[in-house]
Amino acid sequence: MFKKILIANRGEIAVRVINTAREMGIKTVAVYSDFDKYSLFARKADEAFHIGASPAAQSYLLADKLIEIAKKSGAEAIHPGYGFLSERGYFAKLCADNGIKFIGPSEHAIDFLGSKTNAKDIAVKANVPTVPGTHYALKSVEEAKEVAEKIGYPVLIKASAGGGGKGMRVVNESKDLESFMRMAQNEARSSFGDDSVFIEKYVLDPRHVEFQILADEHGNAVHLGERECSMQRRHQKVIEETPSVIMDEALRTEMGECAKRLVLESGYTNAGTVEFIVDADNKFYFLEVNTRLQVEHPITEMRTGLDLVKEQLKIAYGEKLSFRQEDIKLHGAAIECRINAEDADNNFMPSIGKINYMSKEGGNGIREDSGIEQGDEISVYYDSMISKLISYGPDRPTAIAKMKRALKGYKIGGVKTNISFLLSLLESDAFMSGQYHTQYIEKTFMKEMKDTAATKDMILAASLASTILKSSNGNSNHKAVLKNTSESKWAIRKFDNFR
Amino acid sequence: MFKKILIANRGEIAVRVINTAREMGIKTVAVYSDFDKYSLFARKADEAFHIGASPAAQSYLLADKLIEIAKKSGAEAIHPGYGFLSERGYFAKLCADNGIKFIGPSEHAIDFLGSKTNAKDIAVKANVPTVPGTHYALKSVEEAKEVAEKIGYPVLIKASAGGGGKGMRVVNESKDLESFMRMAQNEARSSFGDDSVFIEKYVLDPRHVEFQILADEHGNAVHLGERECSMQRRHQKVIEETPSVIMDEALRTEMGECAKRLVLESGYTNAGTVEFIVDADNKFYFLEVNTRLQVEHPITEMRTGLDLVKEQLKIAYGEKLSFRQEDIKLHGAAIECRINAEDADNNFMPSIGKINYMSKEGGNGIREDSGIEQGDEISVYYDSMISKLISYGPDRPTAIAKMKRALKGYKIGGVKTNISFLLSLLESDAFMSGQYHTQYIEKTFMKEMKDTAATKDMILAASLASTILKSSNGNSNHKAVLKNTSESKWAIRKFDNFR
Amino acid sequence: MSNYQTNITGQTELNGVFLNGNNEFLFNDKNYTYEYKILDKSILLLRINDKNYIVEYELNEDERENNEFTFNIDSHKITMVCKNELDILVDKIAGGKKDKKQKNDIVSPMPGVILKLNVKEGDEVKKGDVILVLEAMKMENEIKAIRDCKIKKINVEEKKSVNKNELLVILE
Amino acid sequence: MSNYQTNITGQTELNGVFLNGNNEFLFNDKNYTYEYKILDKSILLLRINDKNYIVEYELNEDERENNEFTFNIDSHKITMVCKNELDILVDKIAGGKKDKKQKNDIVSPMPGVILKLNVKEGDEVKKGDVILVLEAMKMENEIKAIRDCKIKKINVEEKKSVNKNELLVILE
Repeated sequence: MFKKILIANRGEIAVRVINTAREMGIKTVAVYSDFDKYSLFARKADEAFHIGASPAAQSYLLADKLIEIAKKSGAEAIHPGYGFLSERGYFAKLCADNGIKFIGPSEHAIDFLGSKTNAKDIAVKANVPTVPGTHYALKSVEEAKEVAEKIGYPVLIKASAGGGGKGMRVVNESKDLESFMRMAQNEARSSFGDDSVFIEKYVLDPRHVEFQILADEHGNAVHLGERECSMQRRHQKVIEETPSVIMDEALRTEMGECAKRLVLESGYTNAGTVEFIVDADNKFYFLEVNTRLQVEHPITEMRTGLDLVKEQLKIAYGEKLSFRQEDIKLHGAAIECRINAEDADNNFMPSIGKINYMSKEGGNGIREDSGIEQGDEISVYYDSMISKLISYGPDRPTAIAKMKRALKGYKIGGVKTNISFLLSLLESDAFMSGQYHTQYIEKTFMKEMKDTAATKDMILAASLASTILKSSNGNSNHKAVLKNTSESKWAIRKFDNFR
Repeated sequence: MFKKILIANRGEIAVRVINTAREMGIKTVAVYSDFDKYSLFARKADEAFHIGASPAAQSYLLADKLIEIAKKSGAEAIHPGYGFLSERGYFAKLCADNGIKFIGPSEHAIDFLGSKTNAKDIAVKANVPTVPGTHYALKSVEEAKEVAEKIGYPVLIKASAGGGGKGMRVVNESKDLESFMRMAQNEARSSFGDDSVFIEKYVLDPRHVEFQILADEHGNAVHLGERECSMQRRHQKVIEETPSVIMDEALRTEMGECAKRLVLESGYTNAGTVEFIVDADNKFYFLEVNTRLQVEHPITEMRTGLDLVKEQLKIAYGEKLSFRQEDIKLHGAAIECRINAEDADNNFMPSIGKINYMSKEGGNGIREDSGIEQGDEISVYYDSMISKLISYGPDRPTAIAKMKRALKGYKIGGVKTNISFLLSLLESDAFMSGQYHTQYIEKTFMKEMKDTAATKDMILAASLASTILKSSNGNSNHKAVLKNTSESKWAIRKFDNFR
Repeated sequence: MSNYQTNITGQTELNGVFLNGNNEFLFNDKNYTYEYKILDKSILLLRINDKNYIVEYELNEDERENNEFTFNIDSHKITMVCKNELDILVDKIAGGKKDKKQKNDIVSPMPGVILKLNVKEGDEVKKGDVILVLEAMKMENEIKAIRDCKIKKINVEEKKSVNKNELLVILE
Repeated sequence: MSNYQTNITGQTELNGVFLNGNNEFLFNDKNYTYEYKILDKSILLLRINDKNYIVEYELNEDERENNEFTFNIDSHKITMVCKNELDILVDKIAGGKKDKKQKNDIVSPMPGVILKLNVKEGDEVKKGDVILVLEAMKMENEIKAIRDCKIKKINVEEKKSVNKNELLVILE
């Protein structure tokens, strides 16, 4: 096995990789930006090298610098985590060119599956269902009309170079096709400098269901079951769970085998995720492949008993998978909530600041993957995730009950969080029944969500609390101490940063 | 199910019970002593009533006061936790007399199995192996000699009223029997006011292996496999694990069935533990029954997927067990380490003080059951346990690797802990191989344990650290801040206690 | 001065609170015991008649000046107005005409880049309208009007980087 | 004064440390970079040549006065003597005769009850002998002699309750 690896990432995923490496007796090298000099992952790693200024473009995205530090520290391999350089084929190549093992798929596999049109080609080849339509640029309105008639309305016009919903139009009727196509082309031209668009069947309110894959470098692949990731807000996953309520053994096997065929067809190795959209009739279509470990991988770990980072390291080291598909047993139910520093009452604006206070829940069935400790800071430079809270139980109701308990007891001082939002989402009828789709939060939940009336007890408590706060404003002694509480902490911090 | 329960305990086990109750939608009532006014469990419970002064005799042991608070708060049942009143038959009776359900066995079962001689009677009746010997007071030295010849030397002379090793003597040869018996009798008379002694086969260096039992009030009982608890220091368990390396399916079934017969014979209900000693040839003998939940119950939860507190509540509510013996599946391996505030380098002297700093490990396979958060205090009034750290993995080596990682990353400021001791114990050949017994720590480990030589790196780091500390003594600025760090925290705390 | 009057913002029902130094208070003339512990500068443990409440509160100076306090109790958000005797007296003298202080300055909540500016000076906007979009922490954050108002002055333009607390827009 | 000399207690090998203000130091004439962060008043994160060390240390005033520092690094206990130039000079003048300050007072580490008293005034005890047993926190705690010595005075008797830091026994 590797003796030492470098982790080209930060925050919770860096801590996550350090943990497994340590359990395997592998030394870890962290890289840190100015801001992360004493961040948890940089404290925990065996070695920590400065890589650059706080903005990611000046630190975690510096491929050459990473290679330089890997060489200097004697790291044999680089784990890219997720985000940053994890899906950049050129970085995988740079590692290979420098004799450093990239813990992930090859440059070729990343670039091949990273392109939506290439991936769709492979899916077709591997006999994996794709959304009906073209995946080449449409030459004319006539051609578009012909395709649309064939696949049936509603259809979706999409920019080839697109992303983030730009250059995208839903067309419900034939008469709108021409004008909407022009609009999409104009938008695509101004946004991406490329006005080619293609056309697809529009799947109304789909679910997002993904399959975890492990593939070794000896031609073996297994799937580890699905993750239901339809609880999304603005294309960001909010809550993930496994199993999905729509799944039965037949569908799981069918989709899992599709996912395996796809990665085997493309020569993909290491951990990866094949994403599907699923319509109301449980018809599924290939969406894309994420060529890296995903944020929500822990729920798969809970249900399979595997350590996915360990498997990644073993695969990267050239080992064969130590199990076959039939050895994978799926037990129980797991849920992950992403605890973010954001103001859910104010359009989910990120909330930055120092975490003064953290009171957490542990115990039976609760796992937390965090990159933050009390005293640490949420900055403007990186994403606002504080922690991943994971619950696990023998069945879905137990996992939900555990997650609710864990969220209710989770108190954070210093920044605003989405904890109350997550709780009300968990308590929604849609989540309780499992009947939700990717549009649920925005189309339904955000509109219907309103503060339930305060109970008498709450009014009593809020009245007393406001009175205490109000009276302490006039009480110089109390006020002074309230102030001191924060000021003295800042004074300490200031010193901590002194060197 | 119950709507509201009272928890007649404190610390981590109170938090543990609150967690499960909350997951089941049951309200919780905590009772707190002066010291525990704002302790974690008293903060977390739905309601918290003051019960008395800090010493347990003036608070947690006040049976009448507990009943009064249960009635006042409308609690339908009382969970006793472990320690305090959990194994007091009269308290179970007092609950019953007041129409409050005691979450545990009946008065009768507690008193019956709580007495060592009664329990041994039942064991014999239930055809459970007991240590050969008498369990009645010996009338004469002649009788003692006769028995000793029959069972074979070495034998153990034990005070009937005994405990804690007092009035206990090992006799290796017939010629020593008379004088050692007199000594034991004298000691028993002066310690317990009762000089009756009995005689037993002396089992050299036994293992302590216990079986978790659940029995409902409808005559059904299951065992949940064993816990290996031989890592003990002065009769205190230090590390527990499951499975035990000595166990195979046949032995597990045999011992488990013994444990079940024993509890069924005695009319025992709710959760309980049947303890055995096991000799070097894997012959096992009944030791005693713990008529309550045990500190180390989480490792059984990890390996069975059950929530033992949930099962306790269901049984107490009169429900039937929802599974049979054949439904119990044991998966993986789990280890528990008790993190104590004690100075392992100074004869394990308890270390009291405020926990200024806590840095913990989480992630895959780590569970923590704790009653303490950063800012909380370890007092002289109660035991010195800070937390129970539990690791779980698909196999023993993985569980050990996870525990080592979790202990290495666990940093506590403000009190001394046994973390380094636990780590070196985990790294001992005896633990690694699983070949240890109840005398191992005292007979072997404590004697052989010595500081391994410091590495060059450690000398470098210690030299620099001492230089920094030394130089900061002369640096008024630095010194002032070091002082401030603690003083300002104390100032805050002072205010926190102001009301 | 231990007499206070509270009501949920926007509601008319008034509650009387009388704080007694001896860890007791009257709420609408009913007696309660209480204790509290400050867990953090924004989190309070309240224990009223032996019942625990974890009260999270926002430290919003503007609100405070309007005697408003926003709490999160058991994941419910409650905004309470709390007035002491002097406040009530002032209200009476002003005949209820005392206006709330209005917040006219929109400042940047964090460093970022102005991605989109939807208004120009003189525009009338409605509560909830998106005034501008700030890109920060890899997210697009919409800054919305908190009331119906008119745009008095705009200090920024699209693509401009702004610092935290930088004045972006002034309302009338 | 940036020159220091360190050695592990009881060992003769001496190390020279020269602290440079610029986050650099010399250790036995070899140059290293370093940074540190105080995580707690007893826990230090040291980063030497990009390698992390979590150094836990004991705040023992007696030791400090003897220039001794006890650390726990990676679960290893190390006691370091660290002397600055002045200390070394004093040592030289005293010709190595400067005695360590001896601790003669045995105080109770916590409130408890004296369960057993194994010595009487005038007794000679050896290092490691149990002087008394203190019952506290439901545990029997043995208080042992930290060196060979003579019992000068005993301030307690069996069954007596004692407070934290109460003087129990004076050694000679």
